[in-house]
Amino acid sequence: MTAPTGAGGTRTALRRNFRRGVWRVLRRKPSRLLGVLILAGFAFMGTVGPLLYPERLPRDDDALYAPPSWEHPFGTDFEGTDVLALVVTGSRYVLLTALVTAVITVVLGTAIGLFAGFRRGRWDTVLMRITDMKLTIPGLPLLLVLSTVWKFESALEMGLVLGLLGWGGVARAVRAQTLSLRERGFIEAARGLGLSTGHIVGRELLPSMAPFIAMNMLIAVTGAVYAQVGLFFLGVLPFEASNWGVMLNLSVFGGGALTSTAALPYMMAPLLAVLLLTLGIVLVVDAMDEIFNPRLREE
Amino acid sequence: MALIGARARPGKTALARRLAGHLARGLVMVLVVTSLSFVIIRNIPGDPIAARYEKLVEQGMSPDQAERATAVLYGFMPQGTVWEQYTDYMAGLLTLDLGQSLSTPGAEVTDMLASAATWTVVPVLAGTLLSFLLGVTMGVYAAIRRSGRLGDLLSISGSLLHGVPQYVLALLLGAVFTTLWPVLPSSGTADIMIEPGLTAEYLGSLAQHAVLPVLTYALASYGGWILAMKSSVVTVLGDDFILAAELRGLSRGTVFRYVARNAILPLFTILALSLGLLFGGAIFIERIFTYPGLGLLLFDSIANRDYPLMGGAFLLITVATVVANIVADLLYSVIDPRVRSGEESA
Amino acid sequence: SGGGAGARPAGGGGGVYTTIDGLRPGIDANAPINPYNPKGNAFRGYNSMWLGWTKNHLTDPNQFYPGIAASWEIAPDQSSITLRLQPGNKWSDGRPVTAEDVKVSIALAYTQGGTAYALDPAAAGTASDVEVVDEKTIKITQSAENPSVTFVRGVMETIIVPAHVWGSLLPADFWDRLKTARGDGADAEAARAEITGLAEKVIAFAPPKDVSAGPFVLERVNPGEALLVKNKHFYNAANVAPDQVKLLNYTGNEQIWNYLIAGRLDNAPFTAVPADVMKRITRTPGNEVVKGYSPVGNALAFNQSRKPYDNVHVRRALAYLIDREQVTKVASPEGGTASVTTSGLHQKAAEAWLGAAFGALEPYRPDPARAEEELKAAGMKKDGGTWTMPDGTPWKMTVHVPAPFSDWVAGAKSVTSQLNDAGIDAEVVTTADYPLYLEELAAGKYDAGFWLVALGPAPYNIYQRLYGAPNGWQLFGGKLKHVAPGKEGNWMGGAETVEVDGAKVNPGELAVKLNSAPEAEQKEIIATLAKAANQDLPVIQMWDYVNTQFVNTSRFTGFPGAESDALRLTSGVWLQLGMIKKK
Amino acid sequence: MITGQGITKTFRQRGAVLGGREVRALRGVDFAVGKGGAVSFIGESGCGKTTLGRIVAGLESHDSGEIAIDGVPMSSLRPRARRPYFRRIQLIHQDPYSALNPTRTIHQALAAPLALRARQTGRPGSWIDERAGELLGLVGLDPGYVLPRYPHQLSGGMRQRVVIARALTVDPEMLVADEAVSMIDVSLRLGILALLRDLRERLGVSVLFITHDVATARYLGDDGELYVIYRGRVVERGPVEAVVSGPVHPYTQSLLSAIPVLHGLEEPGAQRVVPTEPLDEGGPDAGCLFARRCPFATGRCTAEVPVLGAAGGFPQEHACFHPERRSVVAAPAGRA
Amino acid sequence: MPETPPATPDGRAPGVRISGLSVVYRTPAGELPAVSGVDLELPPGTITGVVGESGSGKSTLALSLLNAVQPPGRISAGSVEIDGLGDVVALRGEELRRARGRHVGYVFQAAQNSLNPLKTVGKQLLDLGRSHGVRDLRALVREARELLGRMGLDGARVLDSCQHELSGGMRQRVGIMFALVLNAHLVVLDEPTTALDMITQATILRIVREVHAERGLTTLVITHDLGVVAEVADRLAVMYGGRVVEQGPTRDVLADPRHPYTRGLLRAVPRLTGDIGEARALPGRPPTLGTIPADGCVFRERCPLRMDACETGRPPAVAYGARSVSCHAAAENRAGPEDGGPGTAAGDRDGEDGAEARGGEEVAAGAREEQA
Ligand SMILES: Nc1ncnc2c1ncn2[C@@H]1O[C@H](COP(=O)(O)OP(=O)(O)OP(=O)(O)O)[C@@H](O)[C@H]1O
Ligand SMILES: Nc1ncnc2c1ncn2[C@@H]1O[C@H](COP(=O)(O)OP(=O)(O)OP(=O)(O)O)[C@@H](O)[C@H]1O
Ligand SMILES: [Mg+2]
Ligand SMILES: [Mg+2]
Ligand code: NI
Repeated sequence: MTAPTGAGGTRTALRRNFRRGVWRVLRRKPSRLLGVLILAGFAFMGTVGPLLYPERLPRDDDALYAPPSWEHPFGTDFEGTDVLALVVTGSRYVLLTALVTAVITVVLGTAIGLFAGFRRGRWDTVLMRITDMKLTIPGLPLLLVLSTVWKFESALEMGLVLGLLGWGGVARAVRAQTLSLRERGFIEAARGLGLSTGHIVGRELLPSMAPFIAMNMLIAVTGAVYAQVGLFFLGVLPFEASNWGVMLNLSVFGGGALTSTAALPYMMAPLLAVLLLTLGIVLVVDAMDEIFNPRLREE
Repeated sequence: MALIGARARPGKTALARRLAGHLARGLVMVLVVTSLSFVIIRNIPGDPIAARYEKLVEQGMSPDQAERATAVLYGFMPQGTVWEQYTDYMAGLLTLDLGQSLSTPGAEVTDMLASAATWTVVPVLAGTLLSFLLGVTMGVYAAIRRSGRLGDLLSISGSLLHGVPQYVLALLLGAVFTTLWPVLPSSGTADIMIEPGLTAEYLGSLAQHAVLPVLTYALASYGGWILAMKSSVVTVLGDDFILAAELRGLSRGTVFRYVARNAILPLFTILALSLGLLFGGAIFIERIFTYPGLGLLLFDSIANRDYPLMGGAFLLITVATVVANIVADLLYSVIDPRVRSGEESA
Repeated sequence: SGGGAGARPAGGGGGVYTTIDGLRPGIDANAPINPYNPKGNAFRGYNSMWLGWTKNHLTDPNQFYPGIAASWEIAPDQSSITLRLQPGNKWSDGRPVTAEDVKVSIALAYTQGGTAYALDPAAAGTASDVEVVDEKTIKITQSAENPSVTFVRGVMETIIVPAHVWGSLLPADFWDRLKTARGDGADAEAARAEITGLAEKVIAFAPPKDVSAGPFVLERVNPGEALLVKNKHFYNAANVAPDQVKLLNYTGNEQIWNYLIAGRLDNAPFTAVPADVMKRITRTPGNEVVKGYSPVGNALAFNQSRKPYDNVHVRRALAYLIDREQVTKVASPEGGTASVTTSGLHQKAAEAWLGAAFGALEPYRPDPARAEEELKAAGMKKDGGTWTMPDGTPWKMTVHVPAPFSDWVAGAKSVTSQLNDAGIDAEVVTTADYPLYLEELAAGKYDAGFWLVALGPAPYNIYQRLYGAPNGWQLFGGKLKHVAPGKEGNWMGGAETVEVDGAKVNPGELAVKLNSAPEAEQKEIIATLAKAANQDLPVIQMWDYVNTQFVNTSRFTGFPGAESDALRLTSGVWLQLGMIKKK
Repeated sequence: MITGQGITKTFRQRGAVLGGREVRALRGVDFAVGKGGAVSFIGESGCGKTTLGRIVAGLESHDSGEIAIDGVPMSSLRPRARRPYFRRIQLIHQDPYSALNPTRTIHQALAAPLALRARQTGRPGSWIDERAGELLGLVGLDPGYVLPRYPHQLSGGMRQRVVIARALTVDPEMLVADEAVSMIDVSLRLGILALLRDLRERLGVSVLFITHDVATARYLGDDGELYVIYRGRVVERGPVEAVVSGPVHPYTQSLLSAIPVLHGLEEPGAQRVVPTEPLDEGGPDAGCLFARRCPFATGRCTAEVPVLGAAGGFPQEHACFHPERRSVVAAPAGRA
Repeated sequence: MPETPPATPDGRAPGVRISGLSVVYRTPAGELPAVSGVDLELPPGTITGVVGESGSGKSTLALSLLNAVQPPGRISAGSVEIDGLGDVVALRGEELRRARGRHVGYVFQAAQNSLNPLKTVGKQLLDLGRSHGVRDLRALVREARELLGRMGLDGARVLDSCQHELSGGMRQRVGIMFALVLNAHLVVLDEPTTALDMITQATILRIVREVHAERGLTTLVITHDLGVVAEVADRLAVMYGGRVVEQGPTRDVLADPRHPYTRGLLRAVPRLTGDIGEARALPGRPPTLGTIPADGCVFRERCPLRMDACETGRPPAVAYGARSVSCHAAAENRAGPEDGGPGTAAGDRDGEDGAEARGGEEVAAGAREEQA
């Protein structure tokens, strides 16, 4: 029997095909390539970016709210610190928290959705009632209230709370997917063959939903950035000079950026960062849509 | 329809049954969520009176005066044990009495909510409808041109607007229209110099001040509509009955109406749901444009530890969401004959 | 002593005067015309009157402009005050303003509680007897039990409402019940409960129309504004320039900025303004910025229960390291001036009280070398450019501020940045909102945090911030005791006694004395306390607030100038005193 | 040996609290499938065929009646204990595409149940690949080609063979084939039927075959039995050839009449009966369920319930008061 | 009656001549032909059946008759001449739309879903009437009711029902009603009975025949089921890989299939009578759009009679009386039906792998696939 080696060989070939397919999908629309580049840029910024600057960013005591210049492309902040440096050094925290949030949201949502959809019956009813309830409780106000009780000191904690609040949507979607996959013969067949639930969920259901989950994950990242930067912007989370939301808050409520131009660059920099990140994610999700579509994978 | 004899459809009773079930479940949901929020609200640390004292003092009031001004508040604080407060609160709910505000003592919470609601509901409704109409139209266009440049651009911009947080849009619009090119007011509901009344001047000012909030809201939700409509239209276009209609030689207009009506159906549900969310969703916009709606009221009530007001706002939001859910479901069953007959109820 | 208003006939009049009531954001058209109601549509100085208007005096809190009272006599020991009402003053419905109105108003004030009219017999500076001498004269006597210099001020700041509108709210036997309430025992309890029980009724009371003894009467209120018209029965009506006053509603500072930039406000009271916005405001023709004394300061307060802030050398070192000029420039360039010393007083008041002695206070100019000495004296170690605790463990200082106060946040950031430069690991931590901040600060959860000080004008109040309840001194029934740090609200955790000029003093005792001491003794006490504060540094004073008012001279003139003692009074008071003239 | 006795199943529409609709899918079905036997169920859409198949495969519960496997009544066992029994009955799905996980290669699809099997029987890991190849060979596929592929890279016929091979991993005693060939291209359909017949002959696997295409039932083998089911009741049963060549129940006759005639090759049966009334699930439950559509019904048919039995001396059992052989099946043109 | 459009100048069933028709679909791999070079004639008044396996291009062909091939497909060559209409391929816009429904009735492949789910049948009927400018809508409704009654339905009730209230068989009949109600005389039925059960299928087929005869139609029935064609059609065309490989009168083709594919297919159809041992599946797998050979005979991969000529030359359609066959081998053996049969040929070619003879066909296919 030569099957295993043959299998292995073909599998690498398949992987190569898949990579080629990805490349083709990306190339077909240059915008998608742009999306990948943007995300890569942010990844670079989050990992290497902060290393480019000293741990304590220099200040220029005499150039508060300096206008943009070669030296300070986005001007300086209230204290005379380069705004670009703040955005770059702040990206790590923002992205890390967003990632943690997204992971927790998706893991929790997937687990609950899978469980409810797979078990069905009473468990499903109970879990979905809870989900409904969760979706009924207003999220942002609840966060505002929570932030008075809970200090979001670490990125992990922050992600945990945002994740705990955010899994509802994912759970619903995953449940729906699970229910529809469940109707597919292969899950039933696996049960008929006596395969363990662990196997069915881990090996049969999850891989089928992987693209869906991956996409949800990316979308959850945007959601997490949204929520997190937003909370900082509202000023309910502990101060972090380089946090994008804090920058927005101080520029608008401290610097009067919506009235006068001095603090405008200070506001625009984080704003553009969020915008660009969203754009990158949107473009990549668009590409993923196509990459993971099995029909398009075939050719 | 005169040409084709109308036949009484079974469904009235089914609809009523559905409604009753929904109402019961909604009531339970409201009770649970209200109790939960009561527990949470009462456990927020921070003394509203001490904070008000310090604020007044910071504004330059002398300590004596500030003390006098805050002493008044003790009478408005909820009395008794937490359990008593809870039962009081729930009993109040039955009579729609939400109590009096702490931060503006003497004001009925219901009145405050009502007056703030105007400033939220009108602009958000306007924004939603605007974006709905625009998004749906563009969504159809994006679906028809989905393989072209323009369709691509439409859907990418839709996704982008959908993904970008509201406050980013609000700040960007603010930066452009109030700072760089100051043609629009950045805060408030109307020019405070203009006497309110049914005058053209005042209404014009109202409209002018509403432009940014409405525009932000419209832009932020527009993306969602365009995406939803596009995918809905694409699905319907792929449905066999559309091809069948074309092959029967139905006029373009009729085919378009078939597509549009079938595609827009699921969107009405989302519309109803999103209208339910509007009671709590505008915190960012209202904070940025200092627009005195429900979001800002809620934000301030939390900052001032105005327990009754907070409770009232939470209740309003919850009820709105629950009601919107019910309406969405009923709406769906009224406009979709498939659901009406109970075929897809399982 | 007493004073009269300048009664020169006004040159021309009329017009609409547009301003903002800084005390009342969010004018509510449905609120009652009720000065006791925080939301009420009674606007101080316009249609709501006090007996007198407190002058913005640096040292003497007992100086007033005339209000309902035309003149007043204060007994030398401040045990009583006799008020003579404005002779020709009438309510806007034409009835005269009488001593009976004042008496009823005082009764109403008792239901609300407050300094001069406390039901608690042990409270300091309370009125014990109210006597109508004649129709225009009334005498109020201070309770002898616990006399206080704040009594006079408390009386003068009494809101006066017409008895023929409000009298019905009071029970006929009110004054008897009050006597009982100021006694002891169960009877007194019941009476007290009865009187406080009236409070809500009073707050909720809604007179059908405005009856004002002030220069203006409320014409109407709508969501955007309150419109007031001149009260022709007002005693000084001839000198009140405008015919109408518009008080604009506002929901945020940005709105005020924009109206100022547009030059549409005749006056706007103090609002925080970013530097760039300030520039744009001043560019508008007619706009002027008037700055004056504001008895409030901002300080970095320490929790001395926490190491190493218990060590005065560490606090001094920090004072040497923080360049307060820079902090002020970053945090509040328009609204504050950097504090020179930590006297516990606003610098202007400090100069007035201390005179030459002020110059002798250590100014803690930025001096890294001195700071290093102090830190070494405290046993702190420097390890590779970073300071550590004496035992070598890391020293991380957290500076707390409430997140919604962006100027404080900026200031705190500047402080930590400067400390970072000096090798001290410091970090700003914000708290979600102010109520939470205050609670946690009081619970001793912070190393150090921003805190308002110098809350004048009364010296007693000023030093209560540093050597009062937050620092462990509590007044119980006239008896002072000092509680241990971390207990019963003592979050500052300072020592009970400090050494000043070689003598041990108890600053808490001294601070309490300020309440009753005559002026000369007050001066001495303040000198001691200022010295104690400046060397012991329970807080480091960061900046002193400036009262920044905006006026526009293109329609009206005669606004108070810089440092005027009328600056902290409302436009309404300026108008009723006849200061403002039509251009 | 698997037997069923009096199996009933009623579906209730969930959700509606009051007056939910009920569908009586099975109304007391008896059957027996011996080792290596072939039993086919035919009937119109909605007659309860799939329901029966799923109940037999242990994927659905039934309301009353008893399923016995090798004489062990399943109702006497706790659900967990039933599993090993039902594992010996494998369901082959109608749609071979959805029956295979599109994200897993054929190798993975086969290895998972085989690994379980290896663990249960203490075989070495190398046995898994060996056995996978063996099984694919058994269903006529080239393991080298098929194993590394994903389902979408195989044709419908190949996929269905893989599904069968996968069912064989657990050494089943019975395959339940629910419309197993209806989604497969005509040119490949016979291959699968032949494979099933072959498995019966060589491995002794019995087959429960569900179809509405009577002709396919013949291809499972000469010794097959045919059950004709109508609205949850068996109306005729007997050896395939006997029923096909001489149906006695009018319903069976209708079904057989409905089979298109290959004009040119065949001539239609002389007595074709095609009912015009559609099937009504909610119709009255009294008497013979087919009576309303039956051209030969009499008063008795609507009043009395006919019982399945051998009355009339036919080789098959039937449930009709007026059994009569009719010539409905098309005959080859040459002989007509 | 609604005013009757003249189906043809003389009011009779129209004839249709498809010639050289090619339809291509744009795919990532370029434009691939789903129908290539099809010549087919539908004589007036006949029922023509087209059979072929899934993906052989039947629906595409049917849609071409209305010039309604959906993007990304397009008709790349050829013409479809319909009496009274001319070349449909050249029709555009309104002209084309009016032809649909009025001249050519189309019964959809998935008639189950060919109705607007939100509207009652009656309302959709009125839409149809208005779209085609029918003035007397009452008469149209009456006509529809009659047609439905003719097909064994309660017309009034059906017109007042929504799609979901009708069963599959009823929907299919409603579909036929829509195709006929405007008096079209050319009717195309694409898989009219797929997904229906046997009895319903028989009913529908009977209706098709009866209506065809009564109204004097020209009918095209598309199906993958040989039995269906054999049951209703006068003429039969067999499609494979986008080409018509054999066509002729149904009886003749079935009795004496000439093309090896027709022969194999016939052999592979399970039957109620006869020796089951003789039946045999075709080896290999049907081609998909991407695997249809561009050149030569499309069937050669699975053909027992494959020869060198099959690799390159496209087999020409050779006429045998009323029939035509496109096969090199058949052209060589003009003399008569070949004996041996495809079954034996296939049997010879399997089996090196030790697989079962009957199971081995796909092995061979697989092996070839791998070389490709
Ligand atoms: N899960 C279910 N819930 C409710 N009703 C069901 C369910 N499954 C089947 N039914 C109903 O039970 C009856 C029998 O269904 P079943 O699927 O067994 O029929 P079938 O003979 O397999 O039909 P087909 O030939 O269409 O596959 C039908 O009326 C069907 O609607
Ligand atoms: N929109 C499309 N895009 C690409 N290829 C298509 C499209 N529609 C059909 N095809 C391809 O064209 C070929 C012919 O399709 P067609 O639908 O005509 O086949 P068919 O014979 O009707 O099949 P079936 O029996 O499955 O209905 C198939 O290979 C199919 O994959
Ligand atoms: Mg079935
Ligand atoms: Mg087709
Ligand atoms: Ni290949």
